[in-house]
Amino acid sequence: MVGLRSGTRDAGQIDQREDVNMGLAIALVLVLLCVVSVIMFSGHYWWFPPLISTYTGYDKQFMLTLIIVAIVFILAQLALGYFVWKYRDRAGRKATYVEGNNTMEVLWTSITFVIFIGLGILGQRVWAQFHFAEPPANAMEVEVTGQQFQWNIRYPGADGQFGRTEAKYVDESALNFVGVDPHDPAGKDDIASINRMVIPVNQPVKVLLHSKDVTHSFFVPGLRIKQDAVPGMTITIHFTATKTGEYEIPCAELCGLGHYKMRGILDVRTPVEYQQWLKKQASQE
Amino acid sequence: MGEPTHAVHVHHAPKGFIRKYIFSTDHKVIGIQYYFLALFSVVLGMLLSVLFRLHLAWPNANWDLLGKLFPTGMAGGLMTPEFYLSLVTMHGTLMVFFVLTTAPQSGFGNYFLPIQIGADDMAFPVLNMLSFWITFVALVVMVMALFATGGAPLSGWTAYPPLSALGKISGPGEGLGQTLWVISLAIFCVGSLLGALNFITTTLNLRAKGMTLLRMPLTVWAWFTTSILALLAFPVLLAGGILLVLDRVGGTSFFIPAGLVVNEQLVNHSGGSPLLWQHLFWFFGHPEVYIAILPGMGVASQLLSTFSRKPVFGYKAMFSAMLAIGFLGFFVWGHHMFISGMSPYSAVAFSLLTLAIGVPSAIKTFNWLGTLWQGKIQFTSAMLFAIGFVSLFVTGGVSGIFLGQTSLDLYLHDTYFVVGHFHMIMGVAALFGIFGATYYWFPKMFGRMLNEPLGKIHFWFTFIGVNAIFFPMHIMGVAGHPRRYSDASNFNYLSSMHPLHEFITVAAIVTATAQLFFLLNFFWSLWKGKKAEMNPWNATTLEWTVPSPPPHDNFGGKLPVVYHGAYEYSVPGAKQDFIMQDSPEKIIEAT
Amino acid sequence: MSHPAGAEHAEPASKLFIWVWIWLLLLTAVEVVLGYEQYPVKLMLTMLMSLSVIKAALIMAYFMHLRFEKLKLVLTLVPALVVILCLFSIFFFPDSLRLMNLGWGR
Amino acid sequence: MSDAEVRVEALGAGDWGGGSLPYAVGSKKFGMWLFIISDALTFSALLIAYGYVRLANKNWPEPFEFYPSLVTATVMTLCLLSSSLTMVMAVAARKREDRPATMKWLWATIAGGLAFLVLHANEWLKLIGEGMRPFSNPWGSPLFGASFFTLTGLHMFHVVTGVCFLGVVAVATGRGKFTSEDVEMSGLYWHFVDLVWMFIFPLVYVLSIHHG
Repeated sequence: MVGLRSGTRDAGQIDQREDVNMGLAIALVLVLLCVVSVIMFSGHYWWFPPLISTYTGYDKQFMLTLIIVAIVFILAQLALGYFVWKYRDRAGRKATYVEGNNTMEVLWTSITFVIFIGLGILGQRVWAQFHFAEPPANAMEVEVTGQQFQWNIRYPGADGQFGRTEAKYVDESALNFVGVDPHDPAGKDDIASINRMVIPVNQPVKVLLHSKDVTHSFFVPGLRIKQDAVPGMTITIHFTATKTGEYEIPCAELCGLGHYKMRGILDVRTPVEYQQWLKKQASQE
Repeated sequence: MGEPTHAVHVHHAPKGFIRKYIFSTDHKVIGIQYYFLALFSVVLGMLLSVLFRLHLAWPNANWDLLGKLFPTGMAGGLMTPEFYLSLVTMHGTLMVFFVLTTAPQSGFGNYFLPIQIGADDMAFPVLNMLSFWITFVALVVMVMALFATGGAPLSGWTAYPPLSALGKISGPGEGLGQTLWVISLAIFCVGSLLGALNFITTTLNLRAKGMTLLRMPLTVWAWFTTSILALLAFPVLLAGGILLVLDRVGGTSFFIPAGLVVNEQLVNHSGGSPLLWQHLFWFFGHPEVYIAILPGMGVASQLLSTFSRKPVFGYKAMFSAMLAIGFLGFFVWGHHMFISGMSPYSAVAFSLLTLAIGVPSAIKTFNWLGTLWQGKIQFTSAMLFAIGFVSLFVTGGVSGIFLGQTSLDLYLHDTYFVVGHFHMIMGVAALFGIFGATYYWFPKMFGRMLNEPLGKIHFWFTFIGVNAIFFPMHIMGVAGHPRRYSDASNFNYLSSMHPLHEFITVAAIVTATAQLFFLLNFFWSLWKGKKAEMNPWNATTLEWTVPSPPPHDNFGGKLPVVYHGAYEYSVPGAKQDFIMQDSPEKIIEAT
Repeated sequence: MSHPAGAEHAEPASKLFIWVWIWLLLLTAVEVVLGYEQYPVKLMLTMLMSLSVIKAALIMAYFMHLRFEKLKLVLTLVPALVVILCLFSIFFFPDSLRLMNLGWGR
Repeated sequence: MSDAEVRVEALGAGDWGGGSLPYAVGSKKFGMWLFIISDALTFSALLIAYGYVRLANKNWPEPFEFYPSLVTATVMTLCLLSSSLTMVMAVAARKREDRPATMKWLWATIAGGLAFLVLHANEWLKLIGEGMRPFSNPWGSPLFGASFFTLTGLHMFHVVTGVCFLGVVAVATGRGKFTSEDVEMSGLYWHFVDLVWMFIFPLVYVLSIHHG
């Protein structure tokens, strides 16, 4: 019975030369994979847009993770390539009967645990800065409302108070996109802007984020922040832009067919320019 | 169900074509049925992806032929954004549910789990047949969604409400198509959980004598763990699906909050929460990722051991890691929701748990390397795919270290970095598991060998191809390219990435074309391949002790008795370099 | 598969089941009384859920026979359910409250 | 051969060694338990969803009066609990190979299930008559009606399935078919339906009683 089952093919039947080449080919391709990865990630041919916010910890955490991950990645791929090449089937080669090694298991389990969890804990710093820290007291408030497929920006105006909003007051033909209550005096001086969010540089900004139809996501790559705008909720985020200029605000959560063209502009200006813009807007209202 | 007692299984091979090949209760036929269902879905899913890749690389090119094929979606040869999103949605759904969930688990699992544990069939053969046909109905409904009037659904495979719940007013594709999509998923859930309970019962109750848990092949451990995940995860998606269907057709508002104005229409819903769906969906969705990849891990372990002629390095660590991944897999769903508006405190917990789940994954990688170490590696096509699996698993795994961190996810979430990550790991790594399993088990399933040179050509094209497709996506993610954009030309900062889009598309077309080598090999070998012996790979597990293909009751009426672990290769002092699991040969204890 | 030796247990008497039934009815009666009296919601919820868990445990242990099965069957089935329920409670409800606090236009 | 048997005992002794039922429970019963676990999760998810939306909505109504709503629900609970008791009796009778008694108890169980269904359907009609719909109700958050109909509807679906299942078992038992494990399996399902109600009753009914 046993004899019947054993196959007729043994190691000698495999073309030896082919095996040398195959092991070598895999090893070379894996080396190539590592080289290309290193070049792509260190050459910065395509990379983060320049940082324009006070969340500087993001880039540090990313680089730290990148270096650790790169080491793990390269070691693992090279080890794979090396083993495949070194231990290929050759004449006279015998596999060693090894069932495992408990010391090794404990060692690599604890090392990976420490590295992964360590990174995870370090990574919470930026998160805490973004989510747990209160916005500074001098932060200016801006309301951002996502809609298919535009960003509605609203400033509280001179009185510093947003007018009440309600869905039934939404009237797009009258440019009342967010439904400001016409009877609320606080809303009279509100300044609305579509797809252009003008803010002064180095000024903490508190954004009240929500959506009037489906879920959108407020993403400013240069600021290193992203937050979903969820219908039915007002989520508060805060940031400080440190460089003037115009930066794009893509929508990062699938919101329908126009998702790809839902484009806002974060327009960071000097305080003087910002005040001028504000005045101009107020006079137009 | 006629007999007064079911105490003794008596297997008569069914007569007649329909009972034998269509409504068969034989687990082997059902396994093959699942495999072909997955094969159909993967070809369809791949074609859809090639279509949308074409659009991404050359958004303004005129594809007249395609315009004739899809008169609405590509009117005049130009792809509309809604058609693009429909393609993305259907590609994701088909691949995740009807390929990655069905092929490795329901397909190979059905065929080989009973044989590998020495059983003559599943515990519930009729239920098994039912599971397949329920899944089949789900696929039919899903394909109907693709061709539904008003367009195929376009809210992504995650179908976040309110977009997916509001109905027609939220845009094209959100009418009948989306409803069919949800119904198909609910049906799929039922089929999957029935299949899962069958697998679990079979593994626990029907093992042959001597097949202790610690002698089960790692493939069996993988299918078993996957089944537990499926049993506990699919019911939650089912609940979510029921609520979403009700929101769409029953007018309820589980996922729709008050005061929405969509396309200038005031929505008459109130009180619901979009986050509730995300919780329910991802509570299922994260275990689902492991449902896709765990069988691949099992197959990789099996192949690496067989073709290194060495026992699996750290067998106990291997199945413990699998169980740990399965267990922890239920604790990490929130990492899909870091920026969703979920409580940021929950996010911290989810983040640390997510990084913890990286540990058993790393253990598995180290043990695979340990299996190769000092082996005698034979480069069969199956082995090449297993080696490719390990490489892709590493590549896809390490990017998870970025995404698992709350802070780094702040930027990387919903960019191409995520797309690259999950395609590497649960997409192509799992697919490599399926390919490896196909090259390995094809002789057993169909009695003929696959052509090796063709298999190797297939491997090289596919391995280099998928790296070329998905590696650049990580770079695009770092550069901030959001996913699900049908056209990036509206944004200045994205325009520099266009060459990458073109490169990826070319790579995708080449890789997709190379799959013809596989299909050709598969169907040619089915009829013309070299006849397979009982044990062509000199492997040890029980499926290699029976003829290729196995008879109707697997073991010819007499169940095997098992004496050895699953991976006794190159045992010092043994007659051959492998000892079959049911061989009474004694092992001289190697110390 | 034939039943291995030792799988047949001594059948508990019908009297035991009737007692369990009576207990279940009594616990239901307590719930009804709670419904009549109306205490603060949190207290109500705690008491009602405790009663329900006891009732569920009685049904599972006696009617569903789990008390008379091997312990490891219980250990296989129940913890999974309990763990998942805990997970739901820990991670779902904070967002529910968040929704209430961050609600738009309130 | 006997030598091999001895070695198997030595190598794979115990419940997990293969060739045995590790839980001393047949496959059908074990499979039903697994089904119950997964079905319990579906209900859990729905109940948690109910709790979630209820917590998030300040205008959640509590429209039920102690009489008749809670009293009706209590009678329904009584029906289900009693049918569980008769089901236990049926299983016990089948184990004693007493087929006539098994059938008697099974029909009693079915009667209990039908009584529950009739009362429940009556209550649904009454609520619909009062203007409650899945999408709106006269009292407050529309999700009250939505979650009420979803939860009780799915439960009712389970009861209907259970009644049909038990009907099949009863008829088959009468014809001398089905093993004692089949009866026990149907019993597990029936008790589970009862068990789910033990959570729906307090969460949906008792907590929705109008404050005086």
